Amino acid sequence: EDIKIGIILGFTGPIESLTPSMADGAELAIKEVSDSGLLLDGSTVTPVRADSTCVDAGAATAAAERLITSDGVKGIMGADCSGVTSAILSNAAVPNGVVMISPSATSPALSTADDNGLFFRTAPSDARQGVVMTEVLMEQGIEEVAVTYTNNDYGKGLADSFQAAFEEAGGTVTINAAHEDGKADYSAEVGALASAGGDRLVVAGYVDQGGSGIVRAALDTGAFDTFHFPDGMIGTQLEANFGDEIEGSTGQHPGTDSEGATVFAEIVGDAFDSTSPFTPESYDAAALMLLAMQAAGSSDPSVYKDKVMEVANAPGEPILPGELGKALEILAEGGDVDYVGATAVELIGPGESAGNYREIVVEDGVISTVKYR
Amino acid sequence: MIVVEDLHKHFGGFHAVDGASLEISGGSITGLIGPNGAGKTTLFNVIAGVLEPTSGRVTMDGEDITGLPPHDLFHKGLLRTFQIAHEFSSMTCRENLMMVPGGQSGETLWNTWFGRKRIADEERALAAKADEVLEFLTIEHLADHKAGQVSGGQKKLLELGRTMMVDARIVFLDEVGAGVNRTLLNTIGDAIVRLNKERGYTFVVIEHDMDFIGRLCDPVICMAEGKVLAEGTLDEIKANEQVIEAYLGTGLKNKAAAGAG
Amino acid sequence: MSAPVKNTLLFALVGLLILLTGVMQSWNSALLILNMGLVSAVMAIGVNLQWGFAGLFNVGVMGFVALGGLGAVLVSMPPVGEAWAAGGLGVLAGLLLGAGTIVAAIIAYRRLPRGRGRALAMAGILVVGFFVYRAVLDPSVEAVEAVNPAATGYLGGLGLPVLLAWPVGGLLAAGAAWLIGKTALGLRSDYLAIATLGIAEIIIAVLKNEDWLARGVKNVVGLPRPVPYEIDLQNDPGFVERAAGLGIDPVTASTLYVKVGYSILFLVVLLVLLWMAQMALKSPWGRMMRAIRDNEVAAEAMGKDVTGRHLQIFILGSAVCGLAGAMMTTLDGQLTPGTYQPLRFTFLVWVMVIVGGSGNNFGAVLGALLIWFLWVQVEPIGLFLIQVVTSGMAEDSALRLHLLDSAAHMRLLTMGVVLLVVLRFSPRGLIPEA
Amino acid sequence: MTGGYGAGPDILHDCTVAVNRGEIAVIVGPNGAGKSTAMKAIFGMLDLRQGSVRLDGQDITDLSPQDRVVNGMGFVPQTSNIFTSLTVEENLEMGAFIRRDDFSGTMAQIYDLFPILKEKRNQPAGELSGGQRQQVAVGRALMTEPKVLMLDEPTAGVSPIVMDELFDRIIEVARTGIPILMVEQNARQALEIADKGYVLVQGRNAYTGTGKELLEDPEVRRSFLGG
Amino acid sequence: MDLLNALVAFANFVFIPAVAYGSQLALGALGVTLIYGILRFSNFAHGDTMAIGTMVTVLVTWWMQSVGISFGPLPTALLALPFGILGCMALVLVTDRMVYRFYRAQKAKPVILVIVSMGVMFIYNGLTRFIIGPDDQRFSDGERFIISARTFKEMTGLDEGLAFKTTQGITIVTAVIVVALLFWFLNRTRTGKSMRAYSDNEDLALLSGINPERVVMYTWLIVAALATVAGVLYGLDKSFKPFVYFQLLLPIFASAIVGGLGSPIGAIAGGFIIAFSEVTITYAWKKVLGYTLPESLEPDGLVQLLSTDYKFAVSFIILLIVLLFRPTGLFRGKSV
Ligand SMILES: Nc1ncnc2c1ncn2[C@@H]1O[C@H](COP(=O)(O)OP(=O)(O)OP(=O)(O)O)[C@@H](O)[C@H]1O
Ligand SMILES: Nc1ncnc2c1ncn2[C@@H]1O[C@H](COP(=O)(O)OP(=O)(O)OP(=O)(O)O)[C@@H](O)[C@H]1O
Ligand SMILES: CC(C)C[C@H](N)C(=O)O
Ligand SMILES: [Mg+2]
Ligand SMILES: [Mg+2]
Repeated sequence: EDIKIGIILGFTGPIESLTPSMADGAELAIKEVSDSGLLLDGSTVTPVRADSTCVDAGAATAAAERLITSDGVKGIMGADCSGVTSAILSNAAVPNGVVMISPSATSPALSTADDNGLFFRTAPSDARQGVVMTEVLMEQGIEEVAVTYTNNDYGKGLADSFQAAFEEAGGTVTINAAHEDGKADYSAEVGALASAGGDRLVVAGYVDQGGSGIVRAALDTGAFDTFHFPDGMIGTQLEANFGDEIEGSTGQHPGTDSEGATVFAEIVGDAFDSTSPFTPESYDAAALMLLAMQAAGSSDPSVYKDKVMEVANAPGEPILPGELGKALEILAEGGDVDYVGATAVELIGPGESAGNYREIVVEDGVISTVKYR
Repeated sequence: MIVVEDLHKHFGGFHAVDGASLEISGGSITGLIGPNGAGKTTLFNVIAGVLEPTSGRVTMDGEDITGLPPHDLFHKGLLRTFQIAHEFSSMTCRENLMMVPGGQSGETLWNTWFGRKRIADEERALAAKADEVLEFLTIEHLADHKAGQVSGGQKKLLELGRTMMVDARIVFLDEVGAGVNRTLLNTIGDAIVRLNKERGYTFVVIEHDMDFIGRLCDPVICMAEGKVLAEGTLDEIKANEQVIEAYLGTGLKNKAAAGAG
Repeated sequence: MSAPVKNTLLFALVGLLILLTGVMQSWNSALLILNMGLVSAVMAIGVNLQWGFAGLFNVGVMGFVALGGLGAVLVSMPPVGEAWAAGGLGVLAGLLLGAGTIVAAIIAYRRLPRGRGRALAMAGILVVGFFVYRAVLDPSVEAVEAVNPAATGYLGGLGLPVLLAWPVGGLLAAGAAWLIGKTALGLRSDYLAIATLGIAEIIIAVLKNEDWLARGVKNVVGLPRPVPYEIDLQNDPGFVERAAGLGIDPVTASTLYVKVGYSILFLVVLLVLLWMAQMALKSPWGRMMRAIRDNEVAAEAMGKDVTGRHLQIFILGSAVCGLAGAMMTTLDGQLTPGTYQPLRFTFLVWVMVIVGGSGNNFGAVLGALLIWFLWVQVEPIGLFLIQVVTSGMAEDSALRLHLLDSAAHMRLLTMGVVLLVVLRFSPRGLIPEA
Repeated sequence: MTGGYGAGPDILHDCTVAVNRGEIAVIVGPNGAGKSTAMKAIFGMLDLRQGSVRLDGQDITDLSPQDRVVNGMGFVPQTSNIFTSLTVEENLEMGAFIRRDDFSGTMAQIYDLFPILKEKRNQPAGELSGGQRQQVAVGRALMTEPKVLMLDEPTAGVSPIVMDELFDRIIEVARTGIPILMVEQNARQALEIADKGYVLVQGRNAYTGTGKELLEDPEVRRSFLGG
Repeated sequence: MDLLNALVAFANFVFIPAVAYGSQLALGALGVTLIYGILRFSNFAHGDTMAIGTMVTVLVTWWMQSVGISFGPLPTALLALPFGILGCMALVLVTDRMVYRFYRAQKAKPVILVIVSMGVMFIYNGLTRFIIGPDDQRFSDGERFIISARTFKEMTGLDEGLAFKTTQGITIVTAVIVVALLFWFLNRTRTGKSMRAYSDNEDLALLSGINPERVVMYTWLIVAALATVAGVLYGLDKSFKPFVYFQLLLPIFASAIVGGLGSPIGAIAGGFIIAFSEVTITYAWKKVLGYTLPESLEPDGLVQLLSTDYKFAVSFIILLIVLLFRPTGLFRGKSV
């Protein structure tokens, strides 16, 4: 059997520069499984890409529909942005009974979506990140911050959950202001942020979108010189853009001290950017889907959907990136695996990542790990 | 019928109409002449509501009509033509005429869906009337031509034709004659007289052709520099020194020479 | 070839394209394209009313479509009782106060004699009104938004059948259009365009940032449907049996059933609108509109109330766009303000109207179906083209890899090429105005 | 010449007009006869289907309008014949666009001829009255110092005094040796000064003769000159 | 002292950024307004024309950097700029010949050209991404600051810093020069006047011996130069990212229109109006007031007229208000 897996990401549109490495990540896992020849008695797996545009629900649904009904994909790795993800979920995946594992849709609202057991995500809900972020900042003794977020469900959800957690912990948020991505100029936002003041500027945005624009303007005007970055901002692009200008800035993003991430980076090598946001998550999403098929002994989504949680969580043999072949073998023999992958996947509740985070600091212009939590 | 009192219209610092006062009596055919730039067209535009006056008042049968929008004035029976033809270029000549009458039931959206029978009847009558007018203007063969693609003079005719589609009370004609063949112009002159006699239209006519003015108009008003310069019968006006100097001139200097050459 | 024959052929061609999609890809894809195509056709009719009939350059389509979507939420979502208890009345009172302030200011403007007194009075009313309004509104909004923000945090809707939302969406858009028309219709051509564009951006900004209204950027998902859910059909033995009778598996049957349901609903709306627009266009009303479009000054002199008519058609066209917006939100099952981008919801609709042939309703519909088809299908077409181009190259040539990597961008490129080709061969649109 | 607009029907049928050095030729005829069309055809603004246009014996049928300008033809169209957003002076300068020499002398002459233009030299031409625009248009054509001057109803809408001046000036120009071809509805006056007259009816030459002959022809008088 | 601090804070966060951004918009708007004025359509491809010109400049800059050519304290990109302009010129001329000329000959309505330009926009868009990719590209080098906030503080001893970037300085200077040149060209030279004549009345221009194809060509050449300069300056100041250049289209159009389409002065005024309204209206005055008011009166809140969420909306409201009082823009633009 040749099993097709859909990869729906915004290859054009506002996050078009994040998506290529995400797709590469997913395809790496697919290739690994396919090449092993161990999946379901030697089935091969072919990825099929489609464009979610990140913002256009109509086009995204059409693309997903085409993947499912025309290409006959057995599962969807995607989508990326929360908005189109829920559109595809309710308009294409659920009606057609196809499993969807998103690597990056982090909106808290997706936890309660009506998914008929078909939707999972290898990214944690942003409700959790807000709490973690508070801990990180409080430990450094920072009690007053300004917050700016990208004006979408991700940014807003994250900023709100952070503000709630931070104020709960006794901190002050001097201003919580949105910024729109892809705009030409951020002087107004930075002016307001500078006026409000704070020990640090929390930028809940995207590194190659408005987030960097804000940081650039804040640095240039001298408004802030240290920042705190959640997941969307952390990537090599950040180092490339600012280097030691943001010395001492901190942040966190989903990740663990499991060797997973390192192993993943090794496997990837120079092929693409393995630390780009949501790239490891993409690898994991694709891997999980295929492992679940193996565990269920079927590529029928209505059958293997029940196995996703099982392969993701303990008990069982821990599986790192590059060990998918091993996992397939174990599963084929009726054994149990605990997929750890590149992001230490642990699915909780309605099938979303529990949320382990890597705390980072910028030192000598390089992002380095402080610790994991 | 129409009384204009101390009307001013300024463009920036320029006083195009500068305190004009005049009276047009019902049933007359009044000629309005004056040098280029005297403010005749501007005066029309102010009376017809296209331009806001800077100051002054216009009344029609005692009712203040200053600053009313043109479409209201139309329904009060005040019509005008344009010096530079304003045809509806993408519509046929017939349609150009048929659109004129107000109060067509087919102009209400509701009727276009639920009153189609009545519309059809009205349209037939309108089309017949339009064809009559076109025939009168000797352009019946252009009925189905796009108005944007007829000759300059024909556009002027259409312009006049529109005023013939409804029962007007007063019609302002801004140089209908410019660019119209003289033979046809005579016919138009006859028509104006007939409309004036038979239907009681009042006319105000701007024209530079003294023969035409002479055939139709009494009285004649001459404007210059935004003011009324003289008023009276054409002969009186023609004899007025100021008018001769500013407007009429004394004929060709080179005529004799040209004739010889 | 006579015009009717050519037009029929063009429609047949688009039909064929959709059928081909059905045969070569899947019927589900084909129907999905058809459905959004029909919704786009309704939008295109709205724009055509304004531009093709009256020459109004409205580039705020996006705003009206979004308002229609808001209508769908406000009508069909269940009310959030807790939020109403927390601050519903406060919000309503705040809004009423806000509206009251403006009305009071307008009354003051009309009643009071011209002069400094009037200006002061108006300023006073506005300033005091603004603060009272904020004082009443803000705490209530905060209370509403605090109610379970991850799932609700807004007032919800009326919980009425979603089909009712379609006319309501239209009304909402019409109301906004009335307000806009009253102020901005004096503008001409591109000036009106940028004004409407700006207003659309303002509408979207409100939708994005006023969470109490429709959850802002957090989106409202799971709107009720006018057609059954696929899952329910799949679990309905009767349905499964009938599907089996037709030889289709139940999942496919259910998805097709639902889509056909939408298609029928949309088609009915489209045909009714098309009939109404055609009748209006071919009547003295349409003639008057064309006259106004050709030459406003002359039309005004011929007794046509140009301003009034502009307002009328602006409201009508916007209402049609609002209706389409409500239909689209119903089809999507969610309202996501972030997805409202001018490129997609304004300019693409304009492309539809112009490619189809402005001033011609059938042209607008044809353009909508064709352009939407392309918008969806240029992606695979572009990919295919790239594959053809690269097939001759060496496996590991850098150029080939680069091209394959960039394949996604073929989507826009292909769209551009197709657009230019179509317009080159019929510069006045596929079905030009007579 | 035979020709028409776009793919439309023929509007000109074997129509011939000619004007010699120092002469004034006037075309008259009913509205829609094809007078303006004939002018445009001579100027190369529509494709001829038959016939030819010659300047100084040289066939220029295939030249583009702007090449004809370079070859010394000047034309004032009947409608939209000024640059409305340019000032009066700039309008005149544009008339002299192809001239490389100093044209201030010509400009002064034109201001002499139409004093009102001097007064309004820095005003956008679009703000002028109908008759004033006509003066700008004629002035613009004169600025070219053309070898042939073609005027389509130059006196439409100008006051009698200006019309007289205009005709005077046209005669003067003709005397300097420049042939002038004009369309006129003020036919009587025009024919009085014309050396040659053409009556065009439905795109065909109906009558041709000297100005005087036409003026005296009773048929012409009745049908085209208003009795 | 406090007053000085307030002034510096204002200059640093509002005035300087707005002037630089305004100059960038103004240069973009000039291109749009020229096309509108002379070729009579709204060119939707302008943002992407800027992107293409900039892209060529970026590529040449990289090459120069790799072979070690530099421009002292100034960005190398300025040396590469002429190449970018040439590349952009070549592209728009080819586009004009292959696309727009056909519609000109047809005397197509402006709106058709608008839609056609959208097609061109899609193509340019794809082209840029094909060649350089969708990502952020950095190509600025040289001295970043004329004066940085920190240096300023050290120099003056004030609490507030004042940053003035090299790119901002270059932007402003270039804008002034370009605008002056353009004015001189349009109003004083024969070619410039013939362009205005053509824009006014095509047929009559023909009758005056003006070669329309030449006018069109000059227009495109100037527009290409303007677009590249605007794009490069913007890219130096912020960064080069194709998607953002597309997004720039909106404020650029707003600038051109608020100033009056077809009016170069209007485009400049419009650019500054849009930039200033974006930056000032949503400015939080807390800091400035904190310095100027006595302690007892110091504000608790942000003293912000409106939150920055509405900054775009606000600039559009200002635009609307301007248009309500001046229906064809501040400088009486055209309308087709
Ligand atoms: N919009 C405007 N702005 C500035 N000046 C104007 C405007 N319209 C007209 N004028 C000026 O007002 C004066 C009167 O113009 P008007 O058109 O009323 O003249 P007229 O008497 O109709 O002349 P004609 O017989 O040539 O048509 C002219 O000098 C003209 O330049
Ligand atoms: N642009 C056009 N397209 C198609 N037909 C046209 C066009 N312009 C004029 N015509 C037609 O050509 C014929 C001759 O027009 P032309 O303008 O040459 O007349 P004319 O003799 O100049 O009349 P007038 O004295 O009224 O200006 C008319 O019947 C007219 O309908
Ligand atoms: C890919 C990410 C930028 C998506 C983001 N986390 C979201 O939920 O929208
Ligand atoms: Mg006049
Ligand atoms: Mg003519």
